[in-house]
Amino acid sequence: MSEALALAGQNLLSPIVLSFALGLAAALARAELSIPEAMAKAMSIYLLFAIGLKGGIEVASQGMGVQIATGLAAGFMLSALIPLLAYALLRLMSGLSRVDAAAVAGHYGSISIVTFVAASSLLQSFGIDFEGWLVAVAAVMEAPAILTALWLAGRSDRTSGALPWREIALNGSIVLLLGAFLIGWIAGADGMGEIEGFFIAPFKGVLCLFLLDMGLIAGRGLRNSAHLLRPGLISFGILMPMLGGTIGILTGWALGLSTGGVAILGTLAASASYIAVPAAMRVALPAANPGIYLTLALGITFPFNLAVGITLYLMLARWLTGG
Amino acid sequence: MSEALALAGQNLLSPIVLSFALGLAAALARAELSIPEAMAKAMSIYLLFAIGLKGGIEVASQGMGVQIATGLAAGFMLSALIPLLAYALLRLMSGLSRVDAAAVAGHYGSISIVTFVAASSLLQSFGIDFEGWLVAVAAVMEAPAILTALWLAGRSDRTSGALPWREIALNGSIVLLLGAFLIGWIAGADGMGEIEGFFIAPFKGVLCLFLLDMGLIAGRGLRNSAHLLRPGLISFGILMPMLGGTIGILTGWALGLSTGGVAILGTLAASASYIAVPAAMRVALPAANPGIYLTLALGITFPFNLAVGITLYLMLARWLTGG
Amino acid sequence: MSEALALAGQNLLSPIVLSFALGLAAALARAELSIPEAMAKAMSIYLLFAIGLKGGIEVASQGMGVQIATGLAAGFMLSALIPLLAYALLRLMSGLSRVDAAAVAGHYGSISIVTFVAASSLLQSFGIDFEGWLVAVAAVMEAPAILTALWLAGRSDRTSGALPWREIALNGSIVLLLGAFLIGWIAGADGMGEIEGFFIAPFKGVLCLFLLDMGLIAGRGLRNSAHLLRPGLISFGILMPMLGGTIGILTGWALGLSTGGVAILGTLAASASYIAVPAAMRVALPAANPGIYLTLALGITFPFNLAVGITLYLMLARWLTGG
Amino acid sequence: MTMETHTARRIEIIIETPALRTLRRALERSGVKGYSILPIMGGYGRTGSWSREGEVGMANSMVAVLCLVAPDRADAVLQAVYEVVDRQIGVVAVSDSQVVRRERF
Amino acid sequence: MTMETHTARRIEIIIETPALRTLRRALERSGVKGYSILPIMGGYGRTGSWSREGEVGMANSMVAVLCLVAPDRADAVLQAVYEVVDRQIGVVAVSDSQVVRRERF
Amino acid sequence: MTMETHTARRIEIIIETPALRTLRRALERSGVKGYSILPIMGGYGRTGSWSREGEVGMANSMVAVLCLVAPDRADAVLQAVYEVVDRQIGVVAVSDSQVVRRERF
Ligand SMILES: Nc1ncnc2c1ncn2[C@@H]1O[C@H](COP(=O)(O)O)[C@@H](O)[C@H]1O
Ligand SMILES: Nc1ncnc2c1ncn2[C@@H]1O[C@H](COP(=O)(O)O)[C@@H](O)[C@H]1O
Ligand SMILES: Nc1ncnc2c1ncn2[C@@H]1O[C@H](COP(=O)(O)O)[C@@H](O)[C@H]1O
Ligand code: NA
Ligand code: NA
Ligand code: NA
Repeated sequence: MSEALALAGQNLLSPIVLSFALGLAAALARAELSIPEAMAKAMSIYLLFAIGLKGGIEVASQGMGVQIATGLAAGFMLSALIPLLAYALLRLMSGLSRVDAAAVAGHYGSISIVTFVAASSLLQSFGIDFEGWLVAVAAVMEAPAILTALWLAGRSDRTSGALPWREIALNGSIVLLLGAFLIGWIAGADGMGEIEGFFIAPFKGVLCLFLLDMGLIAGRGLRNSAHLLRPGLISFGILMPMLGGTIGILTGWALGLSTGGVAILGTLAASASYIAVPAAMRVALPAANPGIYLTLALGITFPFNLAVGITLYLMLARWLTGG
Repeated sequence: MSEALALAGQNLLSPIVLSFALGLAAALARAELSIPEAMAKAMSIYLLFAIGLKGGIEVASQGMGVQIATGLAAGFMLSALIPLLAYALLRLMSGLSRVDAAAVAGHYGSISIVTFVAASSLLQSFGIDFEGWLVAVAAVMEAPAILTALWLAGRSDRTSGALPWREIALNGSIVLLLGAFLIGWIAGADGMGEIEGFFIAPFKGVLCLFLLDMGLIAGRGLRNSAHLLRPGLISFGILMPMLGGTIGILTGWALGLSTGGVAILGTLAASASYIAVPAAMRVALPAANPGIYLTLALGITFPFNLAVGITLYLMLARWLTGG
Repeated sequence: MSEALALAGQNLLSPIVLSFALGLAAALARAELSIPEAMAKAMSIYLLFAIGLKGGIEVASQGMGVQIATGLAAGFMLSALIPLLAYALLRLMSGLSRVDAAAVAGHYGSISIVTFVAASSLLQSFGIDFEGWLVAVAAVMEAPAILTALWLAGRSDRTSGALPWREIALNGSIVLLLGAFLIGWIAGADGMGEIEGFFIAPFKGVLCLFLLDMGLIAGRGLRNSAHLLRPGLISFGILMPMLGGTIGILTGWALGLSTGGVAILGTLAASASYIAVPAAMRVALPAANPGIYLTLALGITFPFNLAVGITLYLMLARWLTGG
Repeated sequence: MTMETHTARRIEIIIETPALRTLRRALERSGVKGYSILPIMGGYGRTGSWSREGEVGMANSMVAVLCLVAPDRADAVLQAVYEVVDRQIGVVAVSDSQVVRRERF
Repeated sequence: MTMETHTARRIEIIIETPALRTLRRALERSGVKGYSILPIMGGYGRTGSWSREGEVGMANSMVAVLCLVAPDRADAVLQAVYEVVDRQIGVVAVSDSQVVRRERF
Repeated sequence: MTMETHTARRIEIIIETPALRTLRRALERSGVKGYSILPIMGGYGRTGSWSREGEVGMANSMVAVLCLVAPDRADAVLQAVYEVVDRQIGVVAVSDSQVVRRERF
């Protein structure tokens, strides 16, 4: 227990979490601080590419393992099914309309890559490895939840014609993650030696600045839309990642993943999308209120996962796997 | 003396100063070279965050020292009072109107972070340390000069309502410097190990590209507004930093700072703002001519400090402190 | 021969070439992936500055060598004369109009810096050095081809008044390359020690992301303008770099360059401009179709050089010089 | 050289970036000969303020599409535009302006 | 679907970025239902040329604010705008355009 | 404070970035008192689609130049503009708008 608290404390005082807190505080205090859009996007591209590469390199040295096929299938199912639970909870706990609840549910089935990156960074600082191909699982988990959300919202056929399927399946994060994963896998540890100076050494520092930006965005969202978040919704934003995380952890454990792998799958299941799904919802469910789904995912669930959730998932994974 | 000349020469031929010279020459020759705005802002955010972190880490290991409270107070007073001297000199030396002289004076009370960064980089290459908390002093010196400038300009009450006090007090540089300082202090040297690959190793290289950009901007300003700079004004742009620098150095010496600390406080006092104060003046004193205050701060005083001033302040600090 | 194949295979599976392939595939599949303009420009500025610096540092340690004057003259002649060959070939092989053929020819006389960078990166991974001052030759080769192209197009005097000569001679790449070259030369290896953490270690990683972007742009161009590229034109896009490359290699050999230097001069002669010349053609030859010259240079010749050409030029250079 | 001018409708559409692709398709099908997309940095509306700064995704940003179109083609274009914008939060404003080279609109 | 259109004033304001916050406050108080802010890259005026390129601060940049407003609210909005712009170097241009969904302006 | 307004021509020019310098020179010589340059992110025309994203050079991008000019100076300005745009692929649209502070246009 005291070890758990030490772990939690170490995480809370890490430069990564503190950078997020700085951004959040600055935005809430209406400080005149902002990160250029191009810089935010550049950091996001860098992080996706680097994490994809790392996964591929690991696979090149460890081999794929037999669980990859079941792992990918499990990721798909988690993404497609978690929205059902989320939707049921939302209808119970919050007064959200059907379409708003469906939109929010879609976010929780999908994933947040930066939460994944933060978790992998925490694992690394404890020297805990995880299966490299979980990067591919993360990519697979991006989109299925969108389908479930649309089904839940009972969308009419007329508008569904407008849904940009290709863009969802080939969105930037998916392509970057899988592409970099393949590059890492093909080039292997040898080929990577020369590009480590860019993709490994500065990784955590870039993550700090990126989390500063996430804090600014989350704080701006909270300032603009806090009034939309009734207590029931806020509770959902904290309860849901713990439920999703637990489901993900049990799945990972059933799949026989390593301790680190279990924690990562838990984190993926627990995290809520704030890039791919919101953009899809804007087009597919324009009647849903973006103030609700964006603020909940980025202003409540993301900080919860960063500050507390990831540590919890890791502790649960350790306890289950004895790792 | 020959050592002093060697020092000056080494500074003048450093990649940092040469990069600025390249930018300046390119702009004066109307070369088709420009740095994207988002890249310039990204570099500026990086430098502020990195210098803040470094200060915090030093404080975490050295402790705060007893002088910090007096140091902060001294910084505040330097910023608030130097504009009075600058204003008097301007009215004597240049034919500037009251409002233009007040606006220019405000710039010289406040500080230029990149001059601070260049000075810290010069000190580092000589292995000279300075008090980490001077980062906080730098943050404190940003804004008070603006108040003095407005008082000097005798602004009417009607317009002062429009002055964005919150934005000045919580402007981006102040928040980043102090925030990163706190993060560095809390996380300490241990927590920083992992992010050094981003905030330490590439620091000087980023500074080179940033100074290239500053050279381009300074050259563009000189090309557009050189006709506004009469000889008296140009003399002021060189004399004032030497006076301000001397005052800062004497203050640092009286406070009992280290040699490096004295040189840094001198540099802060000598430097002129080119981000925070110009933006405030545009709103608070729209009648003042930006062509004058921007060009003087960025086109005359900044290059002087970079090429000659910082070396002078360091030599004076050494001589005074016997360091 | 088997060594040659191994070389080719190693190049094809390097992260650099794979990153380009990823971008190309993503763009052809209409994936929703894009790099912000400011990020692309920032990477380009970084690469130019770094490669210029490296050249200068090498010259500072090796000395200039006696061939530099003839080298610069040879570069100038290659740039000015290669368009004549290209123009003749185009009129023979493709049905292009006079003005389109002239515009395309201009691109092949000038150079592509990223091809140069990719070649230098390949050489480095084989531990093959090259003359640092070839960076200056690259800068000299940017513009002369434009003159030849205009002469070939038979431009009337009226419009030539609009041609931005200053911008061509002082365009961003030329200024950055030569400026950084001078800085590296003046500061030398000592002065550079401190900025290596930024300009050397992350170099290849940045090149990966830059090539990802080039792949995206090339793919977008191919998608939009593939219908403009008749078979004759595509053959030209592959034949011409091999001819130009051979001429460059023979020139380098005649000049007595090292193996690496011969390969680099071959690469420069083989490469086709996609930044400086297209911009000049838009103004100077607005009647020429940008869809043709941009797509040919970026969609055919650049990938050919990256995947196959550079390796060929290196093998030819080795065979000729016995290196 | 005084060039002959013609009236064209100037159609200005402000729309969420995620819906831009749908709008573009609609415009291109409706027979416009060209349009230009301008970035918007931020704004204010019934749903509060927004800003592009620091955003990684596109869900929170809007763009302006500017389309000059010959009067005889304007109705078809506007109908196509309204059909898309009707489902989204966008704004459409139409005015008249004078252009040269009539064949390009 | 031919939608009913209404006249709205199209107000376009070019102003220094540092004064944007003051202008936004004035607009919001004057009762506009929305506005959009467009970046300007550079320009030329009595005070010479400027460009956004390479700038770290905002003192040297301008933005364009576009505001579509119903005719009955336009005078109040314009008065609020002029009060701010009067002290700054900005430019204001007003024209008419046709919009749908009248309740949004 | 109701300010007196005057009519000004609102000239909007869409042109390839490489030709911007030529256009600026022409505008400045023709006697305009000011203009602003707005970025365009991408577009569509007879020559297909283009986008600024990922571009390193400027050959593939366009910008919009907005110029408010007093009616008596408008013809000279337009003539200068047409001379440049005529050789390029740009688009010019002219309309009327109301401005204050007549001396600035
Ligand atoms: N009347 C208007 N004039 C200009 N832009 C507007 C207007 N109304 C809305 N917008 C833009 O559309 C966005 C969304 O508007 P809304 O749906 O009302 O929140 C705003 O943030 C503005 O960028
Ligand atoms: N007539 C005009 N049309 C468009 N933009 C203008 C005009 N006059 C001024 N501007 C813009 O306002 C800025 C400042 O103008 P000025 O105060 O005249 O130097 C210029 O650089 C332009 O960006
Ligand atoms: N009618 C139009 N309305 C707005 N922008 C246009 C129009 N026609 C052309 N453009 C812009 O000019 C670019 C080049 O047009 P084009 O020469 O027709 O390919 C397009 O990609 C658009 O950005
Ligand atoms: Na999830
Ligand atoms: Na100062
Ligand atoms: Na060539």
